Amino acid sequence: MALKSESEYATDLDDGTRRSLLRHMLVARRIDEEARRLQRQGALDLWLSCQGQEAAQVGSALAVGPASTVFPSYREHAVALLRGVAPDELVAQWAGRTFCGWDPRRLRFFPYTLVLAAQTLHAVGYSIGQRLQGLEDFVVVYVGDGATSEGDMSEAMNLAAVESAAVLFICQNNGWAISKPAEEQMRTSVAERARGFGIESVRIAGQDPESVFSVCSRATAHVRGQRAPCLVEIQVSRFHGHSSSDAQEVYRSAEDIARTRVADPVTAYVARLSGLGVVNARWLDDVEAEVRELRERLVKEYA
Amino acid sequence: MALKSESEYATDLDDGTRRSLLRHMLVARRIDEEARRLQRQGALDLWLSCQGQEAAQVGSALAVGPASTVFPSYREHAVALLRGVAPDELVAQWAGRTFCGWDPRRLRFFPYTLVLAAQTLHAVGYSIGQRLQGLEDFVVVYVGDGATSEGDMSEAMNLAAVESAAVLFICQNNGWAISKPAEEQMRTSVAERARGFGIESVRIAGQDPESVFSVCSRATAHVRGQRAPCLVEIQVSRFHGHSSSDAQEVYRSAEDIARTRVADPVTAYVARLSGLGVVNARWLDDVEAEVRELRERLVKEYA
Amino acid sequence: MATVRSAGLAESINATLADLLEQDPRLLLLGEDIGRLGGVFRVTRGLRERFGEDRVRDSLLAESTIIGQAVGMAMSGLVPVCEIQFDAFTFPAVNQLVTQAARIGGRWNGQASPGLVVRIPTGGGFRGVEHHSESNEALFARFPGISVACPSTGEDADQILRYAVTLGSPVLMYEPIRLYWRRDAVARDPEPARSPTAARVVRRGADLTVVTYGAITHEVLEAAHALACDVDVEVVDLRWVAPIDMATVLDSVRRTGRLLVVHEGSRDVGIGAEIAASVAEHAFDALRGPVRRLAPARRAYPPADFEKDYMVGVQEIKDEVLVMTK
Amino acid sequence: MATVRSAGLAESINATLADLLEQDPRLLLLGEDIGRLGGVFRVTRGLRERFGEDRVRDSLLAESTIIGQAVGMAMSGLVPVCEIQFDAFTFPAVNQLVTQAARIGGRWNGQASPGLVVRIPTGGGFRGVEHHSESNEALFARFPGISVACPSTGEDADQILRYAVTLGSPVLMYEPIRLYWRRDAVARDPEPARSPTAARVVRRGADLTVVTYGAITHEVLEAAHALACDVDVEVVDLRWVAPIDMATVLDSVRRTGRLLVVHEGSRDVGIGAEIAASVAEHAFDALRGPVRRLAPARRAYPPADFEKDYMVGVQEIKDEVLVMTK
Ligand SMILES: Cc1ncc(C[n+]2csc(CCOP(=O)(O)OP(=O)(O)O)c2C)c(N)n1
Ligand SMILES: Cc1ncc(C[n+]2csc(CCOP(=O)(O)OP(=O)(O)O)c2C)c(N)n1
Ligand SMILES: [Mg+2]
Ligand SMILES: [Mg+2]
Repeated sequence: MALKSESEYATDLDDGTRRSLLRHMLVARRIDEEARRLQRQGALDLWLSCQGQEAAQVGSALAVGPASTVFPSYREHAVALLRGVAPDELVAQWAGRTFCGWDPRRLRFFPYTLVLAAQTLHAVGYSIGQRLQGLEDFVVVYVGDGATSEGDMSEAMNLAAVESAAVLFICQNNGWAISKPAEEQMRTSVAERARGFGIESVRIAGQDPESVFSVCSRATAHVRGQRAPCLVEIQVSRFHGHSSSDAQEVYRSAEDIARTRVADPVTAYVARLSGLGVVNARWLDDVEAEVRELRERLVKEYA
Repeated sequence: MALKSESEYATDLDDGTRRSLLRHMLVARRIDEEARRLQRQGALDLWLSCQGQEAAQVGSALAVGPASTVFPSYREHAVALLRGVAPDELVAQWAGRTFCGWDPRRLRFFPYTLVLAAQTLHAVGYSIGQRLQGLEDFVVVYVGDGATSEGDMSEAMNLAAVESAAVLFICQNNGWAISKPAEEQMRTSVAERARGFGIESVRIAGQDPESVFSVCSRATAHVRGQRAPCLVEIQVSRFHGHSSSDAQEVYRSAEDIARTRVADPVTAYVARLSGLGVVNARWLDDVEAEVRELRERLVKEYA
Repeated sequence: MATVRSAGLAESINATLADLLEQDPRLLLLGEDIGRLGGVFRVTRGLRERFGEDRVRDSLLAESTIIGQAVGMAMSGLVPVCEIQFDAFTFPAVNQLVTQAARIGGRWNGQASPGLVVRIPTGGGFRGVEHHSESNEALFARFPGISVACPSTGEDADQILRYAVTLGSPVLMYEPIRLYWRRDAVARDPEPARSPTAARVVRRGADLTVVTYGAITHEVLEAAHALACDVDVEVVDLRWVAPIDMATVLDSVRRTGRLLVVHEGSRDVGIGAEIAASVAEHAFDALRGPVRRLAPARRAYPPADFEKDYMVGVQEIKDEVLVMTK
Repeated sequence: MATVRSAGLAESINATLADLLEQDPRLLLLGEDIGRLGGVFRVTRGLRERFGEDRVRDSLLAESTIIGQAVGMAMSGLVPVCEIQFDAFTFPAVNQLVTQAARIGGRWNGQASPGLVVRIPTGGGFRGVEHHSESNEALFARFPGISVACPSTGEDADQILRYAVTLGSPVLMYEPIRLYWRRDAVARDPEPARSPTAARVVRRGADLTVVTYGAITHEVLEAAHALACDVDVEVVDLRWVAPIDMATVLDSVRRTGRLLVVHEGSRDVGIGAEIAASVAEHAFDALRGPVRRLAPARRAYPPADFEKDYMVGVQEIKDEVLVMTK
């Protein structure tokens, strides 16, 4: 199978899947909001918000399925929560309590890696290691646009291609590496670069969780079917600064920031599913109530 | 200009250029033979032969012109000699006398780099540095097929692409990195990989110095004209083991080695130019006499 | 305890860089986020606006690229002053630093003398997340061809930078993150260092020599002042850990007869080991007791909640001095 | 001087690797040219034929890939035994080794214990070209989470390897190139080391302790034998430089009262500094004179014609011992 462009994917998801996508996006958004608040109050030392990237994260994480092993970067909070990381486990490392607040083995969601791109080689090595032992070798690794400049990312793509490793690379291209725009980080795209190494790839917009889900489902099928790597580059928006220490107003125009906020994947998907009657106010209230409880527990633990 | 495939290049070189190509190839071959002999006699500690790669080296080195600055790897002896490195200067480092036997600045032929691919980043940085100072910024960097797996090579390609640096990458793909075949080092080709980074590239056979010359001339014109990087991957044969310490019979079939020797670019070009009447026995004798003197001086200095 | 107000380290380095850029057209800055943002610590703030994007260059996100490219630029005659975003992110550049930058001079038979400076924010004590609080200066101090500076004040950083850009071989300057904005400091002996590369006796004393460098020099001075009635501590601020000004250290130990080395980087095979070993060799007869080192044990810098236990504080320094002199 | 014949280091390691591959299906080998060729030093010769290309893997030509991939394999439950082709080519892998391999255990809160061994041919004395004769073990000895072994005999390498594959955290083993084929050695005291990680007193003596490790242990023993009539030298072969068995060292120095550290890696901020500093702290009262280190100065390993001046030889060791004991 060759990956097709986004528009060629029919998004014929069932309503259960759609609600699941939205639910995970809402949970991620609310927990992220709470974490930002906790950080401002001094309860967390640092927070790297995933706001604006929820559709990409939830769509991809749901598509790859629970049997996959995920090697995250450090901003995949929506993936973490979907995978079963509890909110208080998620923030523990940003509160300075531990280097990893959850059980990586049980959740098959490995610790965040703060040295950029180092995890890409681990992911490929892990997949090869699993295959050699006759175990499940499907691995998903997340990486940012900026991190792809590190030599390790290229080495990992070459290794995955040569070994035909069952690795799905997901690059969330949020347009920025702190203050460096992605256009100045590369001449082409991460997707084109992957093809240069012999890895099938596709580049898609990351506003709509359904198309992300569809593309990542097919990419998953490709990796599993061909036992060959694949890369999906998802264009997303970063709502806030790189981290809570970063004032993006210094290097990013007010219009650009405003534009980002307008294209909010969470509110857009709420509106869409509401419009389609897939969710209603009652359902949304239930989710918000569920989230409220999670937030309260988080606040009790940290504030 | 888009680089075309080899066959599309008319090889309408003048006879002076042709003789120059052959002369440099013959000198390189004979000096390399002498160095191998000196190594076997214990006068050199190590020798990495360039035999089989003379057409690629001479064709490219002549094409890029004397104003370019060359960052070699460690096997570009034919380039070195063409650039004006004297045979005794060339072997000095392999005899344990120095880390670099020639004057890199005067010859604009920089020292060999034994840590693979490290020089690729230097080359790009040098070109950017020259450009920033309004100086000649055309740079040629040589790299082997195996070395392209190192992260530095990918980083250098990305940097050159993003900065639109005037760097011509020349990858001599001799099919082997010591005992590892190039097909197992990569899934695609170095040329394809370069394109993934946004670098124009072409892959050519390296038997015929004229086509190498033509392609590299156009690549040079491209780099200079577009002020953008370019990569030429040249397929060559490695006649001997990786180095004088390496017995390639251990990992390479006898037929393969024999096949390599048959396709000798030096003897083929001698035959061709003789057949065309561009050179004659007298001319060849003169070259051999000249080379004999160089060899004698070399032997006197080292044996 | 007399404290003095001074410019923060960040402000001081910013002013020096501006001045150097002004004076020498060959100088340029190169690093992640140093341009538009002015650096994650804002040390280079305002410089891109003032000197343009060609000279204050937002690099690609790749440390090997930063150093490897700088090596090439240095060969072309420029003097790149690089920034690595945090100490731990120097590791992807170790190969370019150790096997390339440090060796160009020798490989070129002295014909090339790359002017190349790398500024590295270092050290802990600000509740940083994993990899953001390390002190790895000792790694590079081992390697020939690289000089390593560890200023503890803005004035020292200024002097070091001005010297480094003229040296013709790579210099790493480790800048303590927790000094970037600190404005008050324990007063120091006014006598300046003998040379840009010399250590400096920042407090004269008779009973015991503490050799230290970098941010923790401040804690050492605080401890020395606090103990002043009981023990007269001499404090040597090395300023450079490679090469080390052993003459100043030996001279001090010969006067006091006791040596304590204090540093923030971990103890084993560290700068303190080198100092202690050299003193135990060259000033053995002057020693009135064991030489001692006070530095974190050989374990990873912990999560923020535990950094207090990891780091050496004023109290530990005082305790150690008292043990050694009682 | 009694010399004994033994298997060369290469042969011994080859046999141990074969045995380990035989016994533990989780074990695999990974490195450049280790399969088809059997390694540039032929240490893994025949193993690919015997155990197949899945378990004796010719890696890509990228050291960060070797270690990074091995980290992932270790997470999957395998025990990769990697080879780096020459010591200096470890540098591109420093980031994966120090910030990743060494820290997995801590980062996973002890839930992962990567079994990961890296074999590194090291040292000079064979007229190698640039970058082929280095001794960089001290670099890694600083870092927590990594153990560093430096065997001087085939038996030690065997014991170290068997221990290393069970440790559950990364072990680097530095294999002296010039011992790969050496078959004769000065006889050693028969008493074995107390444990796989302990140092070993390879020659009992009363007058002076020489602490050493790796290939140069042979020169030290030769010097000790040559001096036997004048000075009774005790020789401690560390075997591991991280962690260091200081108990054995201190015990020896307390008996002899004198310490000389000899190593092939360069002196500054090296293993000798750590040993000397620890002894000057913990056995100060036992010392009858200055502790001394004998190791190359802080300069690049030179071209082959000059390596004799760079390396420490038997004569220098003898001279040093005599100076210290006269
Ligand atoms: C090796 C390394 N260099 C630098 C950093 C500092 N740093 C942390 S995140 C970041 C930007 C990463 O950008 P990108 O990969 O696009 O991910 P994003 O933060 O946008 O999700 C930088 C420079 C680091 N963590 N590791
Ligand atoms: C970083 C590094 N790793 C390993 C080596 C050892 N080594 C030297 S040459 C070589 C093979 C290089 O192959 P290739 O790049 O194809 O060049 P060729 O020798 O074929 O010209 C290897 C593995 C090295 N010199 N540097
Ligand atoms: Mg980004
Ligand atoms: Mg090759």
